Amino acid sequence: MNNIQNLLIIPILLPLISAILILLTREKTKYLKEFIGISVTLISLLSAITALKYVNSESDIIIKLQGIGILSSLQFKIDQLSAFLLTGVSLFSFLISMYGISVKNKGESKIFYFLLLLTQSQAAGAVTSDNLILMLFFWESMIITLYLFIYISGETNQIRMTALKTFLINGISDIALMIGIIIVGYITSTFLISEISSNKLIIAGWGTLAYILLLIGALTKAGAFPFHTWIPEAALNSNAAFMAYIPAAIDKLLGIYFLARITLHLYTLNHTMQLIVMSIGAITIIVAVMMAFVQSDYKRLLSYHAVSQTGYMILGISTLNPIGIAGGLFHMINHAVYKSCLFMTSGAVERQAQTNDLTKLGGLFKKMPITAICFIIAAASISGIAPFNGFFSKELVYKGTLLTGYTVFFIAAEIGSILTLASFLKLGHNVYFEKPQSSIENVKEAPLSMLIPMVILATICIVFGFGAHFPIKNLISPALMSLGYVEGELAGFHFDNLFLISLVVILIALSNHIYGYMKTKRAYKASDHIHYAPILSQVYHMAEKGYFDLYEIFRKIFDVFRRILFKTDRTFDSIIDKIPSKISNVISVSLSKINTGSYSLYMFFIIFFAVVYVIYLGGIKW
Amino acid sequence: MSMTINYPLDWFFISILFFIGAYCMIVSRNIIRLLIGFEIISKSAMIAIIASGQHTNAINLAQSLIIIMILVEVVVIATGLALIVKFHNKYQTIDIKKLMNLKG
Amino acid sequence: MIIYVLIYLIIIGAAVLAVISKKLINSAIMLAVLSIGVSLLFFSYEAPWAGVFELSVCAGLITVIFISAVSLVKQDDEEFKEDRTKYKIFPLILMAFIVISSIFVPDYFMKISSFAVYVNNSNESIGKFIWLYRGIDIIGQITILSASVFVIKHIFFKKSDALEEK
Amino acid sequence: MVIDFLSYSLIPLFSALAIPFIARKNTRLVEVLTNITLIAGFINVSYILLSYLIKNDPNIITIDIFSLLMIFIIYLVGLAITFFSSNYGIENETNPISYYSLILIGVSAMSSIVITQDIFSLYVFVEALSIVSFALITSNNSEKSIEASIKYFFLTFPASVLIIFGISILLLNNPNLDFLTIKDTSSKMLSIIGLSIIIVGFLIKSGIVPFHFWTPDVYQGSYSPISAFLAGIITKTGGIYAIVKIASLIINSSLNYYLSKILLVSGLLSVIIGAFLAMVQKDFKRILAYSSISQMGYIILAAATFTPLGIIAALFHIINHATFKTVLFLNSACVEKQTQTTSIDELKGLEHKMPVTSWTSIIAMMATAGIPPLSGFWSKLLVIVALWKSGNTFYAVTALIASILTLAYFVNLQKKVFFGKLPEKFDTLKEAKAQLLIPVVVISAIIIFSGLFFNRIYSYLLKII
Amino acid sequence: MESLVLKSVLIPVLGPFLLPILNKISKDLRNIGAVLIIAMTFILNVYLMNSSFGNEAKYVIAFPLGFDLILKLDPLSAFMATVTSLTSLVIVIYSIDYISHYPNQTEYYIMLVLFIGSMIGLVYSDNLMWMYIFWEITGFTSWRLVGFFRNDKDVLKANKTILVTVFGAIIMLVGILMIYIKEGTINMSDLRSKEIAMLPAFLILAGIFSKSAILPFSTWLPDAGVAPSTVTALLHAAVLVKIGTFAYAKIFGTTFITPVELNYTVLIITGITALVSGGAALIENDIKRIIAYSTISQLSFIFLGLASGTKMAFAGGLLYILMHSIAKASLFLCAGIIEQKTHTKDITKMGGLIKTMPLTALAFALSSFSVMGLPPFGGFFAKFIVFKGAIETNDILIITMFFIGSILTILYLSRLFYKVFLGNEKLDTPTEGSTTMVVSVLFLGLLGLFLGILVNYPLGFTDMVSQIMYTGVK
Repeated sequence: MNNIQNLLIIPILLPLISAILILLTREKTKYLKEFIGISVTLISLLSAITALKYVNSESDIIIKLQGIGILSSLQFKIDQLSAFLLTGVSLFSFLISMYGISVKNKGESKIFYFLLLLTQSQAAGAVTSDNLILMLFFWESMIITLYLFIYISGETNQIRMTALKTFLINGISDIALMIGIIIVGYITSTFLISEISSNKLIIAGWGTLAYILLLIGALTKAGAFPFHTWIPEAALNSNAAFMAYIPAAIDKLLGIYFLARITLHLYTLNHTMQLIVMSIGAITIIVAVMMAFVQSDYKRLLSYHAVSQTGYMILGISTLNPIGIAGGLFHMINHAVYKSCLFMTSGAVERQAQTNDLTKLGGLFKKMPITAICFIIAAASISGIAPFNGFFSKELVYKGTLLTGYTVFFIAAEIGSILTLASFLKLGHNVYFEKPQSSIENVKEAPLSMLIPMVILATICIVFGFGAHFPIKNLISPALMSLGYVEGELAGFHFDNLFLISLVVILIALSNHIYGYMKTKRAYKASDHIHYAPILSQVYHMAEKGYFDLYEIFRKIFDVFRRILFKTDRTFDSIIDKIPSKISNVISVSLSKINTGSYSLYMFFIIFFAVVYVIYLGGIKW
Repeated sequence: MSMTINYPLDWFFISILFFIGAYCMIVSRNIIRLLIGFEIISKSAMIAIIASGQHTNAINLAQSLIIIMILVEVVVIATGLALIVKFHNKYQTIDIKKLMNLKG
Repeated sequence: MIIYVLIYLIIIGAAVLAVISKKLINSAIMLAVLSIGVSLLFFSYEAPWAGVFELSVCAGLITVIFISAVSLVKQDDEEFKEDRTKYKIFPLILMAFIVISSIFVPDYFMKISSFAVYVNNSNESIGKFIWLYRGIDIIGQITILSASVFVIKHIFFKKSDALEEK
Repeated sequence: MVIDFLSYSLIPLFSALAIPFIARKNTRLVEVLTNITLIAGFINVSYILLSYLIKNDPNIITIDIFSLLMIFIIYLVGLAITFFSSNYGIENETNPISYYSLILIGVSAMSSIVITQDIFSLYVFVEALSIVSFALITSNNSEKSIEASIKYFFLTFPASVLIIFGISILLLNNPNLDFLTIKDTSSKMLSIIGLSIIIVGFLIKSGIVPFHFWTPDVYQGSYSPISAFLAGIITKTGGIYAIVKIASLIINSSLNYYLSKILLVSGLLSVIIGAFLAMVQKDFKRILAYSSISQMGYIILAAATFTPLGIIAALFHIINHATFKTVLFLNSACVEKQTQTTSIDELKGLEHKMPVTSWTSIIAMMATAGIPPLSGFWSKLLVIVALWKSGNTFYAVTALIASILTLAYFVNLQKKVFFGKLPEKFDTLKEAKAQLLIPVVVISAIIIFSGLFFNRIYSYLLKII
Repeated sequence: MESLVLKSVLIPVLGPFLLPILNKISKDLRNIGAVLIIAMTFILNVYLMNSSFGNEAKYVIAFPLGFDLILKLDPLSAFMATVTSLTSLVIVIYSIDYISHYPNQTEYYIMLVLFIGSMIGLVYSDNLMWMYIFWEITGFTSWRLVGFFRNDKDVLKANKTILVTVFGAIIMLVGILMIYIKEGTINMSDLRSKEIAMLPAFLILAGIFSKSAILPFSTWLPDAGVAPSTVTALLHAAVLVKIGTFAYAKIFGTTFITPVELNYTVLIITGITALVSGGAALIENDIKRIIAYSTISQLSFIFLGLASGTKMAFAGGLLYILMHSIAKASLFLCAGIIEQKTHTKDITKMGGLIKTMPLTALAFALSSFSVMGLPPFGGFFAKFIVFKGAIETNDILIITMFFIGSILTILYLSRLFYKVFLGNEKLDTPTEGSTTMVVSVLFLGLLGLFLGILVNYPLGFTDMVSQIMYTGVK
């Protein structure tokens, strides 16, 4: 048992220590940092896998920590779900630390690896901690690393503003999360997830408030609508490694993990709340994909997809039936895989061609074939084309949605996948098959350190696609069990209406793309017929201006709010400062008017008052 | 007999005398006339002492007080006149209204 | 009984004249008359020592001081003109006051006098009395006399005027 | 009783009389003589006090500690004034011989006031004191000083008349005017009437609202060291002390209700009005004058409770206030000597040029405003507690809150005079001579220590009743 | 033990009067003397804190009328004294370089040490009257310290400071006297777990609010920003404003059984204060005013902890006092470095300082993270526990107010950091501050971090304090 506990400690503690070590090294040392990073993450990956095996075969792992007062019940606990997440987190850390070697604009690589390892340990801690306070501790401390990740990737004001925006959105949502957790602790009088789940909360009174606050925290982390707006901006300004790592992988994993925890493990949702969450998912899908469809920047387009895919997971989880949940979780891991793969390709392209602007790119298939192939595989699987992994997870989500009986959400999801496919057709067509631009004549294939992770991820896409039953059996269903859901008939590939529908989807998307391409003769303009459609054009315009951005709206509100508060403050100031001095001044001046210096007046007053006093005192009652 | 009637009567006249002096000290602008009012008032005070002494037939006590008071009064009047003369030397007037520099 | 009233009338009249007379010199003389009246009152109250002191010091000394002071400031007194209406209307005001006080003052002091306690320690001679009972006042007299000497000396100190001229 | 302390009033008197003959021309000798006289007396009285203080056994106190404390403060302030004047260069402005003799006579008269046990003698000595001060005020023959002197002369005169009237009422039921006799008859109505009228007279003499009109003019107009003497001790002894003494006589009387009310009202009025008036003044000494009006108010409030604690508080506040005001007025004199002005609009930023003056005045001001642990805090606290315990809660709370006004005008004064930027015309300014600072520093030290060792002092303040 | 308590008060109270004599010998000796005095105080207090549980050391000097000077050792006082002297020590060390080129240095050191001394006396004094006395001494010294620069407007602010605080103190004295007349004693050990009437409670509360700058007495605190930064650090962050919170903890937390209405009023008022000051901090452009406003809003959180009425929240409030003292002191000291190097306090004139003074920026960032309450900094746990208390009041209004309050905290601090250290350079490359100064701010910043990681020790102490001493509400 003991060694197992150490096994668990490794993914949390080892990266932390080595991160500090890296901070102590000097920037000059060649490849030392990279080596430390890769090896440490590899070790933690292995230990995570071992832990996963142990958990699936044996029992959960629990580690208690010393603590006082409110902190007396701190403990880590790995059940199947946590183990699954832990593996995913460590896997991506490992891949990114390899990929990161040759990313250009990642700032000082010392800092980069420091942050990467820090994030690894924080994420590992967050997914494995059983005490909500402990989880909050890791969770909220990720804000700082997130901020720094964006901050180091450049000097420009733009980047700093983005970093600030990210920081504020996450920070505020984390305060909400904190209060939610406190309320949960208040009404259940414990902070242990395992104890709370033994008798679940219901949506009523304080519970509702708590659930909403927790939901805000989870959705912000997962980058769902309407808390997603920092991701596209980060995509524009920061480096690909970061995008592939945090928004694509880690945040999704954590966010959806926590969403699953609260929705399935801590609460028994009532109908209304379920509908709310589902509609959030659907809206996320549609809105984000609409935005993604019209983008003309590689990473930005991907980032919008990163948002829209979140919708599927939320939708899946909130169906509350095993199939949907399994779909959600499966989609979570799949999405992490192909989305980071896509971001990696974008990073490779950026590194080689010095740009991510679609208008400048073209015909890279011949120049960077491996990248292109990886891209195609990942794109296919994100668009849900059988038999890649995306198809299966999406299919599960669809099934789950249909089981709840709300077809509207199903339709929304399908529209989402149409547009997804369409936008990826546009993207791939433009970047890899258009006739090449003059500016990027002599582009080479990306370096090995970048290709390896891409290839690995692409392979995972295929493996999880053809052998979908393997991950479902080994990862998803144990997780489901740990959440207390018996597995239904999940895995496998079979002809049914859903498959036909997906074919239809593909056809629609293709025809749309061809129509658009014919119209404009340039691939990146293939979306213009929708972009500049009568009403939509205004909507898009406003969206670009940030009218629908919650952050901007809040900024406006707070701008008014703070002015009001400042006025209040000034008012109080005058109450304690100006008004008393004015009053006393008036009194004093009016009093000093009497002292004219005239003898006769003084004499009169003195004798008069003397007589008055004497008469008063003389008139003692007998 | 007169023993009972005198005392109130005395005070009646004392009050009149006091009023005259006080009026003089308030209204007059001539600084020497102020001193005259002063004198009148102190006379009324002396009469008060004597009257009480005579009323309780502690007349000797009253007398001794009067004697000392007269001495005090002389000194005070002398001081006052000295001040007045000094004031007159300085300001070349005897108008009390000139003394309005200190105010506020 | 009558005699008291007569004396009082003299006193009051002298006081009024001292206040309202146009010339300061007359006021000084009226003040002397006032003092004489007061001394008469003392005599009639069987207070001879007080009467003698009053007569000699107040009627004599103070009047002399007054007249000398008046003569010192004479020319300014001529050219100093204040409106005399307040003196002209004074008798009326006095009448009003007399009426009012005749209502209140006597019976108030009638009450007061009914509380008086009669003592009889009037058998010693006055000098002995002063020495026995008012011993501390002797020091007071010394203090005040020596004070007066230095006061006059201090007030009429000329060096400072010389300083101011230059 | 009287004989115990008679020397304190006779020795200064005799040396005052001796001065003109011993030192005819040599003014230095006059100063030496005066200072020696007062130092001797001061050392004597402080030796007696310290012997009690060190033994710290209140029971061994046999003599009248009330008078003794008053004598102590009188000699302290008198000594401070003479020492200050002897280095202030008065011989350019006035006649030193008569000046010092008058100060000595003043000290003698004040000592007699506090040791006498007879209310008429009290009156006589008060008159002596006032004519001394009439003369001293005009020491430098400036218009202001003469105006001050004449106003003082005429405006406080009605007080004497009222005192005599009161005495004449007292004569009706007292065989003599001894304090003990009066104390015995203090439950009689006539005594109360008489004493009330006397107290009104002394209210006028001590410049309590609504009889305060002469006070600022006199303090502002008079010769600077003398304004310290006046504000420090003369008006206290000539006015407030008598009130407190009389109040201590009628503690047990059942008829003092009206008197208590009138005193409370006057006291509270002077606390508030004095403070408000001090805020808008433009002259250093005038601000101090109004401040002393407002402090008088506290003493009157304490006396008005007619409880032993109130009397103790009143006496303690008299003593403390004498120390504060002496320090402040002497500082103003130093400032005036160095800058030839006391108008706070012209003064600015003196603190670096005159650090000692600045700091001593800060101490005195804070003590006046009742900032602990300085002595003023304790006396004020005693006043408030006495008021509260005697059931006058409203007066207690109002007086307590009004002390923020004191702080307000004092910090403003400090800001105007000592802080801020120094104007060019004062660039050559220097701190006053060390001899001028000694009294101020000593008295400031007394303020601090009597605050810190309040428990010792209180243990035999108890014995005054 | 008694003698130790007495020493730990007497050393800093009487020590400063040696400084002018040392100054006659040499300036450095004076500075060393000041540092030594505070260091001795700190060591003594640490020792006392360790031995504070169990033994009730008491030192009594008899004063008349029941106003005895009683110095009593209890865990709460020892904790407060230690926190005070710790931050003060750092601040005094920092002063040596910071103040070295201004006039009135000797006065500065005297007042600084005397201020700390009176604070220590305040925390140990068991008699309310002596609490008031030390309270007033701190007011006086803060008057001189705020008026350190003698321009008219600075002195005006100083006067405002002393007037507002002393006014509140006088109101408090009225309350104390009411207790004194009613109960006959004002020794807190005798008054323990008695019930207090409404009126005196609210009067004392007014004094507390005026001292720790809660509405409606709040605005003297930002105005006092005219003082040198060490002073503002000492006054606003470490000591002065904590007097109010300490007095609340001592009087209403551990002495009387507080009426629940009082606590509720405190929560409402402090909630409004948190909002108002946060909003003002978002408007202001003067760096020190911003930090001062943030102090006000953080004080509201401390009061939230102390007034929530549960033992845990009380412990959280005490923890918050510790964390906030450290973080805010470091913020003010950083502001001091910045002000000294850029010769301006207007943040619109600054920008891009992170290049030229990275260490200061680091310290500033660490401290502001701690103030925002992000893990793993100490502020996180304090804020968490305090909020737990808030939620246990079961009042949605209070929760909302403090929720928005903490959002505002994040907003204004990140705005400040962005404008000062990021943004684009406007100034001609100011240099990093002197070693002593930078080291002290870094020390404070890292201390905040370590206290967060090793939170068990401070939390354990405060938790035990509240378990033992908290008297609860009626």
